Amino acid sequence: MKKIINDPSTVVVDSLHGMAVAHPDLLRITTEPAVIARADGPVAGKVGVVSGGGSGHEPLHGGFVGLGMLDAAVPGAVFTSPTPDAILSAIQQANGGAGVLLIVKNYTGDVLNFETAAELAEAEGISVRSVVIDDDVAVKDSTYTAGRRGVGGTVLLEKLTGAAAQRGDSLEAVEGLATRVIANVRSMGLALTAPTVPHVGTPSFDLADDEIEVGIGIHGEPGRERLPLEPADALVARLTEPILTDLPFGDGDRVLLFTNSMGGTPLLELYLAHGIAERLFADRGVSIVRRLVGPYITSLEMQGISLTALKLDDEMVQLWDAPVLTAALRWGV
Amino acid sequence: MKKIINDPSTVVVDSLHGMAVAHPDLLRITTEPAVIARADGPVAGKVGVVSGGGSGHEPLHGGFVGLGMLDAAVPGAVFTSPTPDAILSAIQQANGGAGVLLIVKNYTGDVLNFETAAELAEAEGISVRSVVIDDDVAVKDSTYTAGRRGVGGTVLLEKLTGAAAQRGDSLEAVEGLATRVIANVRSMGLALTAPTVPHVGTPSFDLADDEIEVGIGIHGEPGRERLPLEPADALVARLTEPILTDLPFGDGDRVLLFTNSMGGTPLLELYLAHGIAERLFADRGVSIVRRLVGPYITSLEMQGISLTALKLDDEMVQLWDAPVLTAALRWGV
Amino acid sequence: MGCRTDGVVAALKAAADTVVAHRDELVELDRVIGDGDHGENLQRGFQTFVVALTRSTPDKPGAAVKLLATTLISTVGGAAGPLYGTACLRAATTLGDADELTPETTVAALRAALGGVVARGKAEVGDKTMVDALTPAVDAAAEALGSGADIAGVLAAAADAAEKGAESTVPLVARKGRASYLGERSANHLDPGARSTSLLLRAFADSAAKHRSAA
Amino acid sequence: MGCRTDGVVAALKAAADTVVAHRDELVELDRVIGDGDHGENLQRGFQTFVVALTRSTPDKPGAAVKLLATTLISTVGGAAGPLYGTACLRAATTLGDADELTPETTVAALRAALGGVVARGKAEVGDKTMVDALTPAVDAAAEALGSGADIAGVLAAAADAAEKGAESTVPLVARKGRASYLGERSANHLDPGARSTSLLLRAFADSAAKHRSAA
Ligand SMILES: Nc1ncnc2c1ncn2[C@@H]1O[C@H](COP(=O)(O)OP(=O)(O)O)[C@@H](O)[C@H]1O
Ligand SMILES: Nc1ncnc2c1ncn2[C@@H]1O[C@H](COP(=O)(O)OP(=O)(O)O)[C@@H](O)[C@H]1O
Ligand SMILES: [Mg+2]
Ligand SMILES: [Mg+2]
Ligand SMILES: [Mg+2]
Ligand SMILES: [Mg+2]
Repeated sequence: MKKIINDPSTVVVDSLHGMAVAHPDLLRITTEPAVIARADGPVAGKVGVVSGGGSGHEPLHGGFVGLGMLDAAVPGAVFTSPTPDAILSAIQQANGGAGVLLIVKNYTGDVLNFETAAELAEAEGISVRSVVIDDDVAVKDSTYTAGRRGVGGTVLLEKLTGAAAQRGDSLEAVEGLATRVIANVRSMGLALTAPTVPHVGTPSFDLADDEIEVGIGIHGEPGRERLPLEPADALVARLTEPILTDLPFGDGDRVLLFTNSMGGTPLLELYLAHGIAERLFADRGVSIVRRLVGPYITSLEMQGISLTALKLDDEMVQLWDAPVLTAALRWGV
Repeated sequence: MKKIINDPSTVVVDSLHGMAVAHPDLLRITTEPAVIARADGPVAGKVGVVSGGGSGHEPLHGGFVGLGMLDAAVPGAVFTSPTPDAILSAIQQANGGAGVLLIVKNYTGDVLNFETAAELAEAEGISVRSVVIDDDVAVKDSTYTAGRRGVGGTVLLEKLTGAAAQRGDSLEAVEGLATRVIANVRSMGLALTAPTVPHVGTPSFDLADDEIEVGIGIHGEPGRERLPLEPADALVARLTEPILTDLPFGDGDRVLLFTNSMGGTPLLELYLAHGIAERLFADRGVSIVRRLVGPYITSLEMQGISLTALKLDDEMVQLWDAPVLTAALRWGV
Repeated sequence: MGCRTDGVVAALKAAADTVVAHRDELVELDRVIGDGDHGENLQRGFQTFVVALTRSTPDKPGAAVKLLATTLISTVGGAAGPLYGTACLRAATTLGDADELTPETTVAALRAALGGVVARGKAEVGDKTMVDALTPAVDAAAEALGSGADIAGVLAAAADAAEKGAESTVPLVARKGRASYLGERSANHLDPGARSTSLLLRAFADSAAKHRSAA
Repeated sequence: MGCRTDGVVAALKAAADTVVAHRDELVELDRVIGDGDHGENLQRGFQTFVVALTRSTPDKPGAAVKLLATTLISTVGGAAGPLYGTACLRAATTLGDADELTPETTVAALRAALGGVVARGKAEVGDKTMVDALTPAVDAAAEALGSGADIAGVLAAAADAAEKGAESTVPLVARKGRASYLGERSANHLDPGARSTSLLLRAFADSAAKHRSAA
């Protein structure tokens, strides 16, 4: 395992220390428990927006803490959901008196730990609402299974709900928006290489030089299927097809297209893939009116990409364009 | 070779196409010759700032085109300096009548091609000044050699000169600032893995699982020496020491510290390394007053980091904080 | 013949030793069909528990199990943290503040633990989870109790059944947890949580057996 | 006995074939002590030149060499683009609009080419660059001319000397170009530019020899 770390068991705390000194004006970071909060939070009278999950997906979630997005983020151990006490602390630091929305990615661990934290917060008199995002079309959905994973759509959900909270929407309104976003966003990803979890030391899965994993998540899980490496046009089509047909997206839809690097895929390839994806969406009469291209929800150093498409309404467009000032995403301020 | 591309010989053009559709409001991109220019340029009466070089270092340089930074960037083939005709076209698209500053990284190819382009532009009556940045302390300097490479300092130089041009400084003034920045910036990098150039197909150098290359450049050149992998504290010290002693940086200096990912190193490790670097600088009485942390000057998918330190004066601090609106760097607007 | 607090604490410490000893095995099982953290997470939790025991000494069996519950909930994370945490919490509640454990309360505690896991995780037998190990363990424990077994006997029966139950997860296609994302590809692999459940019960049984022979 | 435009064009096309044939070798040499693009860059330039020849037909030897010069400058990039481009530009200038090449003008053109490379790159013999191949080539060509050699003879002498010159770069520590960044580690490797220079001169020589026997 080749990593710039001192000790796998302290990698998250050590990294949080570096993040804290890198963004002194923006963030207030504690390590016991591990919470990344807005330096100027909690904002009185504003709905707080909190998310979290295992570490290793940076900049998600901590890189999205700041004006117009998250009030606090809870980083767990690498690929491990944080514990209720840490989540509770984040809720407290985000609570400006107008209630707190929890954005939970649909993983058993995240769901259970946020559930417990929400109960504890409610017991303290903080009104909490939780939404669970499950936008990964690679996973067949069913009431008998754990359901779909929360992946790229999480980034867009955090931006839009954060903007709604920032402009003063009520907890119910922000929750309503979140539900609408979740209903209209779909994602899928593929991997060229596997990530190596520090405390494991070996790649999460083994791929030959000419193989890829299609339908991967963000925790080094293998994908739904293993296929031979193909030219970019074919690879991107393997992601756009399932996304387009799932919602479905079609003629006249206005869409935000998010082309994401899983961490190790360079911008040169990412822009190339984005260009292909826009063409494939246009072929279906879908008009891309907003874009996001970059490494925003990653899986350590894994090489690969994911595509996320959100069917926009006017309010979502407004909220997307609204000011945001975080370590990883900023505009309008 | 595992890459999301269609054809090594068209990778740059294909990627430029994707970048163009991703940033329609920000950029105007041509491919014959390949130039990335400000959508709203040239800005009449403003000094134009132009840079360029081989592709594969994204977001450098195209990601820095926009308000407050570059007016145009010239992407060559992967790791290959662009040709004079493309550079000339960029100069023309950046010329608002107040002259154009060329920022050239110190590589024989870049120097020679920009030299020729400058002559051609002057012949057209455009006043052009060129500065050559050579901030890599890994290379021993000497008048008999090609000298030091231009690396991380280039990003800071483009931001500061771009801000100076944006506020209306004259060509002489912007050139003077550039010279001051170049005199006060130093960098060094190390690699955990080698990049693979698309048209080569095999890694630029071969490293064992427990080896690293220290003193690498951004073109997959091997470094000055090959060493065993060490804990992060030791790795970062291998970069800070040569930087601190070279300028030298010392007690009371106010410094901008830029911790850069070479492409494949995830943010989790990058923040961890940044935290260590700040501590090591503080140990020498150097106070870090500005920071930049992220993948801003990369070498395709190479895993590794580079550190860049710039000794700041008040004007540089002002120019660093000035508004910038580009694909890769934005604040204040 | 019952089991006082010291015996219960000894059993929980034995469980901690087992988790540490099998940390890598559990990580590897989870790497293949999950995200490779099960062994790491449980080790973090049980090691913290052992440290907690040096700070506070539970005076009742229920208190000892409750201390484990709260420690697991606040340190393990992931799916296993809340699941094992809730299991222990429910078990502790059934034990109340009784001074000693009996074969009856042991079975009741195991049943409550299973109830807690199902309440939180909504998994059924056959979903390829720890439930596939814990469910047969509870049934076997009850049966052993019916035929007059003591605590060690009850736990031995539970451990034997849990091991078979864990093995039974190998051919299954996961319907719950991370492995479910693999669909068909999750088959032919042992579920890490089912494996850790059988390891824990075996540690309890062995400790109780030692305790008995010692008594 | 001179060489008219068709002969010169034939020689330049032969050079293009050589570059394509040795593209991978030059890439590999450059991968080890540079950035692995020398063969790719030269191939791009010479292939574009061959295409350019289908569009415009130079009427003089100098015009043919000038077309190659401008094509290399505008398509090769890197260090080799400007260096070979300037070399050809200077050579073309010395050839002026003469209708045919002579042994004398051939040597003058080679000397001008070397002058161009040195003027742009400031490299001296021993810096581990194409200059280490081109310098002895020019001297050998002049010597051959002195002893009455024809164009083919002059170029053969240049090619032989260039090959020895290229070989001489192997032990050298680079002082110019990308390889200089490696310091001591640049030793024991053949310089790609010196290699391409010797390949080009060999192609010219062989083409001229064919031309002679044909004449
Ligand atoms: N819904 C559920 N019900 C019961 N057990 C579950 C459920 N989901 C997961 N598990 C158990 O948890 C184990 C994984 O635990 P762990 O790896 O620590 O958490 P995570 O999956 O969040 O990384 C699985 O092997 C399975 O036995
Ligand atoms: N200053 C110089 N003078 C003469 N030749 C040089 C000089 N710098 C580099 N070269 C030649 O150029 C070759 C490299 O060309 P190429 O790989 O195409 O350009 P780059 O180094 O920009 O990638 C070297 O092998 C060397 O022979
Ligand atoms: Mg986990
Ligand atoms: Mg090059
Ligand atoms: Mg796991
Ligand atoms: Mg080269």
